[in-house]
Amino acid sequence: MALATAYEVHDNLLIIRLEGELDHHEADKLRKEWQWWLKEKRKRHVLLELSGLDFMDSSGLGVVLGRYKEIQANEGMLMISGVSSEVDRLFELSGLKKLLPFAVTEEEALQKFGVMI
Amino acid sequence: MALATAYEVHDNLLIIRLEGELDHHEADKLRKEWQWWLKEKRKRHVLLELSGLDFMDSSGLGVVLGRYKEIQANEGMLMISGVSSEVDRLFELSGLKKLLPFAVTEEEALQKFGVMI
Amino acid sequence: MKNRMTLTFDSRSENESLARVTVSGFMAPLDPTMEEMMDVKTVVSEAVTNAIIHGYDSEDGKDIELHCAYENDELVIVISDNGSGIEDVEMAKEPLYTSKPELERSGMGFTIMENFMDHVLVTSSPGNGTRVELRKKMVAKDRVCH
Amino acid sequence: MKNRMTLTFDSRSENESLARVTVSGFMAPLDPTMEEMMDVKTVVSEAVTNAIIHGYDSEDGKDIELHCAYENDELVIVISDNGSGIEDVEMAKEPLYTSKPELERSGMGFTIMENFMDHVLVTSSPGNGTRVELRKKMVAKDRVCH
Ligand SMILES: Nc1ncnc2c1ncn2[C@@H]1O[C@H](COP(=O)(O)OP(=O)(O)O)[C@@H](O)[C@H]1O
Ligand SMILES: Nc1ncnc2c1ncn2[C@@H]1O[C@H](COP(=O)(O)OP(=O)(O)O)[C@@H](O)[C@H]1O
Repeated sequence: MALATAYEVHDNLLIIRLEGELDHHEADKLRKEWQWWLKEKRKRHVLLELSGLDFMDSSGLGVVLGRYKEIQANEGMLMISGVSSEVDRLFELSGLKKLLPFAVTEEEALQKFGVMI
Repeated sequence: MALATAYEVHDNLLIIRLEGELDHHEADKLRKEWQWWLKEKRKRHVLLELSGLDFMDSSGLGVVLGRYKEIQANEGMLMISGVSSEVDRLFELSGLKKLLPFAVTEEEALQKFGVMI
Repeated sequence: MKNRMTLTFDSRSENESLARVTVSGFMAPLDPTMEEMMDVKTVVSEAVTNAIIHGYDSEDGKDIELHCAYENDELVIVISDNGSGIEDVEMAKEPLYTSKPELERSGMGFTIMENFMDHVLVTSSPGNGTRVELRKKMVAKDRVCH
Repeated sequence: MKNRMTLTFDSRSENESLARVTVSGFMAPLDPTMEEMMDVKTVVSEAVTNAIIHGYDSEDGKDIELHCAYENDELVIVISDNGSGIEDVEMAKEPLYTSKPELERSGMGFTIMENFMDHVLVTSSPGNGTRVELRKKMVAKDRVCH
């Protein structure tokens, strides 16, 4: 199963929804698209919505960490929502759990963004 | 994915519903169960409901043909419903399409049974 | 587009579904139609079942090999065993012919392979195992009407 | 319950999902929990990705081998390549260590393997390829409380 990506914008906020499997094979495409939205479209904040993600491995962690640094450098915020228990363990192990804000649902994330940005 | 089997009786009629994949590995179990219902429970007619079947190969044809002969010998009737286009091609190729009555849905099959038996 | 794989597995009936799942995973990048996917799963199931039942007489612990490759839109699949082999391949291919009616075999395996694939090549002789080569050109979805 | 298989495939990133699908199909008869299934898919994905990226420097056309076996409730998986090998396995296993930060590797592959499996044995030396052996006891569902 491949990775399906959907991008939606609200002012300064980019919402990225992932469905399917995020591995090394799919990571390149995601990185390029994501960078294009950040740079060309000048979106500062990002909500990464993962409730449709069925699989992720450390290649996914690499993409998220890479974008986190870029967003940070641009004084933006990266939030993640809809994380399954399996994917949560990966964020936990990698330490990303402490670096980033997480929300259970997309609604909760948007509320938090409303308050924070 | 394995095969799930469900058996339901109406007087003389046995309804068998299959879900999942019917291959050589699963065929033995199905044959034994089916024979038990025919012999021990003395069911004469059978409706084989296949709308939940995702895969079948020639091992499935073998089981159906084997039971068809037993049911025939006992003056019963075997009808098949809910056949996907893929499974239909197998019945066609094997000639079973000409030997047996088929129905599109279980309802249609039960109506036909009501008239015929 | 080019890829290849070989799966070697034990002659157990559990591995019939393993072979199907593996070939589905392998051909996924070709973006096959549902029908192409089912056709290929079916013929792989037939040839692997034959290796188990006929080649090895349902004995486990023996090797079966499933080799798959594609180059552009042509898929090649080779299923081989080191089992008993076939004396008369032409007779074996006859629709409804089976050497094991007592196991309720339908004798339709080779007929299905020949109907679902573009080419079927069976190489076998008694004592030397059996090799079934299956080929199919995938209909590229955006080139259906040339 | 006993079974074994070996999948040999080309060092292409498409085959990362092939390896996951194949191992899922292979372990299905063990009736694993969802978590066990995901753990195993994840570690296989890590080791296969490493063989492609690090072992073969993302060059395709090279062989990767995925061997799986189980006996009763113990699953053994061995992923091997004939690539560059690892000079210092202990350092490679350190969380967050990666030799390819330019590819946005997270350096978490070995850490994930060690966390998700019961045993991880890495055998490697420069020029001799890498062999990663992973073992996990499946929790039999009806024996959870002994
Ligand atoms: N791998 C094999 N090894 C030995 N004999 C085989 C093999 N495959 C097929 N055969 C022979 O060819 C016959 C026809 O095969 P097939 O058309 O698949 O029908 P079936 O499996 O239902 O018997 C078998 O009955 C068997 O005698
Ligand atoms: N199959 C392999 N061949 C060569 N080197 C490897 C292999 N697997 C791992 N390594 C080395 O071990 C390091 C750590 O691996 P890992 O923990 O999976 O992190 P990452 O893949 O993110 O770099 C890699 O950066 C690489 O230097």
